[in-house]
Amino acid sequence: MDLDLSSVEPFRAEVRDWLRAHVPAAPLPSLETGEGFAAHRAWERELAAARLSVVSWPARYGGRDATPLEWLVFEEEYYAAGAPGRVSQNGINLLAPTLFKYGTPEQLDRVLPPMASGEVIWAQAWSEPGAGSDLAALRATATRVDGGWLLNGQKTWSSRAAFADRGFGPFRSDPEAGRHRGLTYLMFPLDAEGLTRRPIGRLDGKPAFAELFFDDVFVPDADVVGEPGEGWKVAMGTTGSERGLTLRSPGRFTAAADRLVGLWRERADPADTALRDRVADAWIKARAYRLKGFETVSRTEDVGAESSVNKVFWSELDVALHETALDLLGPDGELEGDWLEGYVFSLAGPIYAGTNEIQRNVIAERVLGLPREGKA
Amino acid sequence: MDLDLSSVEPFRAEVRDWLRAHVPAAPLPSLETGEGFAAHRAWERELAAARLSVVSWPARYGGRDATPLEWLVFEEEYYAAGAPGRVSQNGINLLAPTLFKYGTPEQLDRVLPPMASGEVIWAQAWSEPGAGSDLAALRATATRVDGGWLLNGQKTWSSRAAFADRGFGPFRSDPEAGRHRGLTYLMFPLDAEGLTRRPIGRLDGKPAFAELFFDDVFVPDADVVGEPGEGWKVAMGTTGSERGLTLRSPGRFTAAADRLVGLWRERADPADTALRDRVADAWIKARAYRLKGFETVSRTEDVGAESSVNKVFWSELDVALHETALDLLGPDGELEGDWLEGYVFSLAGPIYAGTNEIQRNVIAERVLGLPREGKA
Amino acid sequence: MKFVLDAEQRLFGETLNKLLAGAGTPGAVRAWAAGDPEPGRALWRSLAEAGVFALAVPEAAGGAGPLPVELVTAFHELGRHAVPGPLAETVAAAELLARLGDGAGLGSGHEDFEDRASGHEDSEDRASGHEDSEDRASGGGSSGDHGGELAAAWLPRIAEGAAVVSLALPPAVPYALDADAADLVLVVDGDELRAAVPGTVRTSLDPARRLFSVEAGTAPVSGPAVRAAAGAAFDLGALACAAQLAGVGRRLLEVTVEYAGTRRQFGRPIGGFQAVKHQLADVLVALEYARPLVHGAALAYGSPDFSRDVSAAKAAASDAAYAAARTALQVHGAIGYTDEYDPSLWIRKARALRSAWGSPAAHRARVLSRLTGDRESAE
Amino acid sequence: MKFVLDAEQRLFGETLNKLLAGAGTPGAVRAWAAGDPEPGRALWRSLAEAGVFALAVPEAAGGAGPLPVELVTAFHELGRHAVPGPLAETVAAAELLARLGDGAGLGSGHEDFEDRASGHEDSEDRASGHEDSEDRASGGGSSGDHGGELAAAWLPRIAEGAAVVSLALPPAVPYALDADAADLVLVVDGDELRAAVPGTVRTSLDPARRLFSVEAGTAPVSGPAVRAAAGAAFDLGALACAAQLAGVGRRLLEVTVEYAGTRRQFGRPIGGFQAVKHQLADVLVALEYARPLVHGAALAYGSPDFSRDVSAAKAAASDAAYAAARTALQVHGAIGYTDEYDPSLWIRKARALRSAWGSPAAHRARVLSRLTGDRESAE
Repeated sequence: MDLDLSSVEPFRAEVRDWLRAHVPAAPLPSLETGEGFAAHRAWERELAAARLSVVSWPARYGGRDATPLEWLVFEEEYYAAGAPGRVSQNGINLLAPTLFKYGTPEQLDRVLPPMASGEVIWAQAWSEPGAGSDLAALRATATRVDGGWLLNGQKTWSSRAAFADRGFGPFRSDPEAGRHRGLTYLMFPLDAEGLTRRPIGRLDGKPAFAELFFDDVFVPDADVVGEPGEGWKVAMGTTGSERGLTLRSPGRFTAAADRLVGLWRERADPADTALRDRVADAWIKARAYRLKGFETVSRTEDVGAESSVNKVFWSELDVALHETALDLLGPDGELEGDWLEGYVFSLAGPIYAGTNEIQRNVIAERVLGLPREGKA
Repeated sequence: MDLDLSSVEPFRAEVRDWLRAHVPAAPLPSLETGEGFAAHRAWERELAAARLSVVSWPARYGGRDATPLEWLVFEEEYYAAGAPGRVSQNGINLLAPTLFKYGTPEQLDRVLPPMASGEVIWAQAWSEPGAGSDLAALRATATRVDGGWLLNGQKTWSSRAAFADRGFGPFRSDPEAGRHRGLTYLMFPLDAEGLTRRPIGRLDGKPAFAELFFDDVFVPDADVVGEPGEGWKVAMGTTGSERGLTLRSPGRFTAAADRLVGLWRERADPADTALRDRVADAWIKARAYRLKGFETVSRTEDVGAESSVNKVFWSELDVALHETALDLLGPDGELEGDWLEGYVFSLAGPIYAGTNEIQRNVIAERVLGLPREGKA
Repeated sequence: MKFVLDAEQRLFGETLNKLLAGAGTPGAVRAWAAGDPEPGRALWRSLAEAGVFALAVPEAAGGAGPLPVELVTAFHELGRHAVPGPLAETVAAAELLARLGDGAGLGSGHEDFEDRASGHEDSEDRASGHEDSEDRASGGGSSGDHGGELAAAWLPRIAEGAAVVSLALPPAVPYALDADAADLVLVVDGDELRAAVPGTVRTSLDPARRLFSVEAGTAPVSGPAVRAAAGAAFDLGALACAAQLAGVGRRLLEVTVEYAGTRRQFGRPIGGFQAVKHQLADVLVALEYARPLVHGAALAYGSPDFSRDVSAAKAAASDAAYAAARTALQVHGAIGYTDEYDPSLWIRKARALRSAWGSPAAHRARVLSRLTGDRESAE
Repeated sequence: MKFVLDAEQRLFGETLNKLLAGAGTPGAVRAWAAGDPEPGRALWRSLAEAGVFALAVPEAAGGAGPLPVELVTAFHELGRHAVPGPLAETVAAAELLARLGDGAGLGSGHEDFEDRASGHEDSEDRASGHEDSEDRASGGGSSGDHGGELAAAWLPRIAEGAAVVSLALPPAVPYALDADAADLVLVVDGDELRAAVPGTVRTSLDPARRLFSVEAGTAPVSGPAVRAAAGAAFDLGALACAAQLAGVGRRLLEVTVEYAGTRRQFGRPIGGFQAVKHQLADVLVALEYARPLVHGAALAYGSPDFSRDVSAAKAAASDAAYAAARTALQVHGAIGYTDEYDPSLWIRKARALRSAWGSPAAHRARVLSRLTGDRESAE
C-alpha cells in the first residue's frame, strides 16, 4: 500500500495547531498523585472535546475514523508537543482493542464513549503475586452466581488503579480446568463493595500501581468480555495489541530522541564522541522504529508474532535512550526530573506485557521456526 | 598466601634479558606454513636450551620447578617481548597437565622431555564432525587388539595437526557403553600407517587445523593415558586445565592491551573518546585478569568450576580488544596484519574448549547453584 | 511513498535471488579470491542483463535510473549471495560520472580513462580521447567537458555490465577494490578526478576483496563539481553497501537458523537451547529494523536528508550484519570458523563491509552533525 | 603483597556482614530516606565501634589507618547492606583532613567548622576557633595551621563515629550527600576548602541519598595543599564508592539467585531457564573481575599508580553493579520494580553510585590519560 504522507499534512497541521494552543505551558503535576490524576483527567476531557482523544476510533464512540497513518501522525505530533501523559492509556490501548474484537454492541456503546471522554479511567488488573508473565498461573476467582459473578482473591501491579474508576482482567472461573482454560475476562468498578485497593510504589516511590483485594465483589453478566471460560483467548487478543504499535507509538520515541539530541546540544561536551555515538544511535533507532511503523501500516496482513520483534526493539531502545540521557547528565543523572522519570518508566518496558525473554522465545519459535523448548 | 612480587624480580630480569637477546628481530614466518612451523620449532629448541620452554615443570623433565607466580611472570615477559607464538602449546597446555595427573612414570619420562625440547610437537585431536563441545557424542573408535588398539574413524579441527609429529585425544573403545562411558584416551603418531591428514583452513584461510582419517591405526598399550574406558574423566581433567589460567595466561592480554594503548597513541584521533573508552576498557580488563591471576595463584584450594568464569572473561576480553583495534584502524582494519590475525584467533576463544554457552551453564549451575536444566 | 516493496520490486528481488542461487555463486566467489575473475565477470554480466547496474545509470545515458529503491533491493540480494567485485564502487562511479556529465552533454570519452583491458569485447564502445595534461596542471579547469565525455563513454557500458569500475574516495574509501579486475579505476583527490593505476595489493580478511593502493594517473577532471559529485557518489556507494550488509546479515541468519534446527548436541537440536534462540532472535530484531532504514534512505534520494539517512542506514546495517556474523560463528562453532565451509564467506564479508564506506561510528557522527550543527545550513 | 584477603580481613568482613544483617538495616535505610536519620546514626556508631571509620584516620589522629585494604573490605559490606549516609564522603573527608593536618601538628579546630548540630553529645570535643576571613580574601594563605586545627578537631571524632561528614568536590562531586544529617559539610573550590551550609535538597533516584547544593561559608583553608589533598580525597572516596558498588552488585546477585531458584513460572523455577542462567552468569563474571581491581587499587594506595588503579576499579565496579541491577530487575520482574520490596534498595543505589564519584567514562578517560600523556610525568 502506498502511504501518501502529503495527504495527511492537513490533519497533521490541525493537530499541531490545536496542541500548540492547548498544551499546558507548565507540566501538569504527576499523574501518580490525586491532584495530578485529576488534572490529567481534565486534559483527557479537553482532548475529547476536540475529538482528539481517540482519533482512530469510529466517530460514534468519540473518534474520527482516522487511518493508521493518521494515528501515527497524531502520535508524532502529540509527543513532539510535549503534551501530558495519557492517563486513559490502559483503557484506550488495552481494553478498547479487546472490546473491538470481543465486546458486544451494548458494551461498546456503554463503555467506549466515557472512556473516550475521560469520564471513566480504566486500570488493568492482570498480574497476581506469583503470576506475572505466566498468565496461566492466575488464581483470583470468578464464581458464578445469579445474574453475574463474585470475584475473590488478589491482583497486583495494577497500573493506574490507585486513582482510576474501573478495572479489567482475567479471573479463574473454573478451578478444575487446565492452566489456560477456565479463565473469564471481566470488567469491574474499583469502588465496588468488597474491593480494597492499596497503592504500591514503583521504583521511584510513586504509586503507579495498586494491589487489589477482592472479597465477594459482584460483577453482572453484562461485564463479561467474550465468552465465560474464554478469558485466555480474550486476554491474548489484548496482548497482541500491546505488543504491536499501539502500546508504544513511534511518536513517543522520535520525540524522546529529538529531546535527547537537544540535551546533547545544550549540555554535552561536543568533543565527547562516546556520548555522541550513543545519542546518534538512539536517534537512528527511533527513526527505524518510525519507518517500521509506516511499513507496518502499509501492510495488509496480520502482524502476528512479529509484534514480539517490535516489543523487544522499542523496550530496549527506550532503556538505552534514557540511559544515554542520564549518563549525559553526569552527576545530575540521579536527580528527579523528566529524564529520570522517563528512565524509571523505561525500565518496566522489558518486563511487562510479556518479558523480553518470553518475546525472544516467541520470535525464535514462531518467526524463525526454531524447535520449541520442552516446557514442563 | 602472600605473593612476594619483589622476590621474583631476579627471575623476571633473567627472563627479560634472555628474551631481549634472543627474540628474533623480524617476526618468524607464520607457524601455519611448513617453513614457519620449522622456524617455530627451532625457537622452541632455543627456549629449551635456556630452560625456558616449560619453566613450571620439574627439572627432570626440562623445567625449573618455577612457582605459579614465576610462571605468571615468565608469561608476562614472554608476551611483552613480542616473542614468537608457542607451536608446542597443545602439548604443554593440554597433554602435559593430563599426563601429570594420569600418566605413568614411564610415560612422563618418555613424553615430556622431547615435548619440552621441541623435538616432538603435539596436536590435539578431540573434535569430530558432529561432536564439538559435546564430547560424549564421539564416534571414532579404538578397538582392542593384541598389545594395543586399532583406531578408526575421523577427527577434525585438530589444531597444529597439519605439521605436528604426534596427536592425542579420546576414542570410543566400548560402543555399547553410554555417552560418557567407554572412551579411552590415546596418544598416536601423526605419520602412522593408516592415518591420513588433510589440512583445513580457518577463517583467514590459514591451515591451522587438519582433518585426520584413521584406518586401522595401531597404538600400543603404552600410549593409553589413564585407564582404558576412563577417557572421559581423563579428558575432563585436561578441560579443567584448559579453562584455568594455563590456556590463556594473563601476560598475553596485558601485552596485547599495552600494544593497543600504543596503537591508540600512534594512530587514533585523541579527540575520539568513543574509541578511548574502549581502549581503556580493554586495558582495565586485561589488568583485572592479571590481578585475578595473582589472586588465583595465592589461593590453595582447587579452582574447579570457577575456571569457567575465567574462560568466559578472557575470551570475551580478547574479542573486544581486537575488535577495538580493528575499529581503530578504520578502513585498514580488514587488512592482513598482526591485529587482524589476533582478531581471527580471538574469535575461536568463545567457541573452543567448551563454548561460552556451556561455560555459562556451568557457572550458573555449579558456582551459583541454579537448578539444572533438563537435558535429554 | 511506498514503505514496503511493491509486487514488481519484490519480484525483481526474487528473480535476482533465483539467478544467483542457480549460478554457483560460492564457486565464483572462491575463484575471484583465487585471482580468477572470469566466473565473477560472467555473474556480473547476468546481473547486468537482469538490469542491476542500469538502476544507477540515468536513462539519458542508456540506463534505467536513478532507481534507488530497486538498487537497494538488488544490493540486498548481492549481499545475500556474497557476490564478489566492486559492486558498490561501480554504482558509486556511475553516480559520480552522471553528476559530472549532467548538463554537460554527453560527449566523447577521454583517452586516459580508456579501458585498460585492451582485449575486452566491448572496447569498441570506447570513444577516442585527447591529451589534456594542461588542464590538470592549471588545477582550475572545469569538469564540464571532460566529465561529459567520461560519462558518455562509460555510463552506457556500466549499465550493460560491460564495465567493472573501481573507485577510491579517500579518506573513507582509501583503496580501490578489485582494481586488477576493473576496466576503469577512478580516484577523487579533493577537487580532482583522476584515472588511477592499481598499486600494491593488500589482502583483506575477505579474500574476495582485493584492495589496491592507487597511483593517480594524469589528466584529471577538476573543479568544485568533482567534490560535489564525489559526495553524491559516496552517499550512493554507502547506501549500496548498507543494502549489501543487510543481505549478508539476512543470509547469515537464514543459514544459522537452518543449522541450529538440524545440528544436535547433548541429544537435541541446538536451536532448542534458549541461549541459541535468544541470540538468533536478537539478530532478527536488528535486521528487521535495519531494513526500513535502508529503504527509507533510498526513498530520500534527492532530498536534503539523503546523506543523513544513508548514514543512519549504513550504521544500523553494519551493526546488524556484524551481530549476525558473530552469532553465526558462535552457533556454527568450528564449522563457521572453517574457510572451506560457506558460512565463512558471509562472516568475513560482514566484518569487511562494516568498515568499508565509512565505519558505523563515522556514520553516526555524520547523523548527529546533520541534526545539530549543519541542520539549518544543509536543509 | 596479599592478593587475597587474609584470615583476619575476612573475619572483619564477616563480622560487619553479621552486624548489618542483624541490625535491621533495610529499616534504617527507609527511615533515612524518610528524613529520620536516627536509626542510620545508630548504625553508624555500631560501624565505628567495629572500627570502620578509624581505617581512614591516621593513628596519630586517633584512628587505625590508613588501612585501605580493610577499608574496601568494609565498604564492600556497607554496599552489600545498602547502608545509608555519606560513607565515602566521610572517609574522603578524613583523607582530606589528614593530608591538610599532616606535618602541621594537630592543633585546635576552627569555629566555622564547628558541629552544626549543637546539641550533639560529642560537641565538647570541639575546640575553639577564631575568625579569619582575611586569609580567604587574600586567597593565598597557607593551609597548614587551619588544616592542622581542623584535622585535630574532626579526625578523632570521625574515627569514633561521632562525626558524619559530607563533602562536595566539584565538578565530579557537585552536591553534598545527606548534608542535613551531617555534622560537618565541606566543599573544595579550587585551592580553597570551605565549610558549607546545605542549600536546596534535590531528590535522587535512591531516596536514601539526599543531595544538597552547597553554599560555601566563610573562613576557608586555602593554598595549593588544598588542591593536592582534595585530589587524594577524591581518590579515596572513589575507591570506597567502588568497593560499595562491588558489594551492592554482590548482594543483587545473591538475592536474584535466591529468587530465581524459588520463583516458579511456566511450571518450573525461573532459574532453570537458560536465559536467566546466562544473565546471572555474566553478572558473576563481571563481579569476579571487579573485585581484584578494587583490591589491587587498595594495594596501590600511596604509589604513583593509585589514581589510575582507583579509576580502573571504579569503572569496572560501576559497570558490574549496574549490570547486576539491570539483571536483578529483569529476573525479579515487577517485584524488583516495587518500592516496598528490598531489591529496589540496591537496584536504585547501583544506578546512583554509578555516576557518583565520577562516571565510568570519566574514570576510563583518566586511566588512558595516565597511561599515555601523563605517564612519564606522573610516575
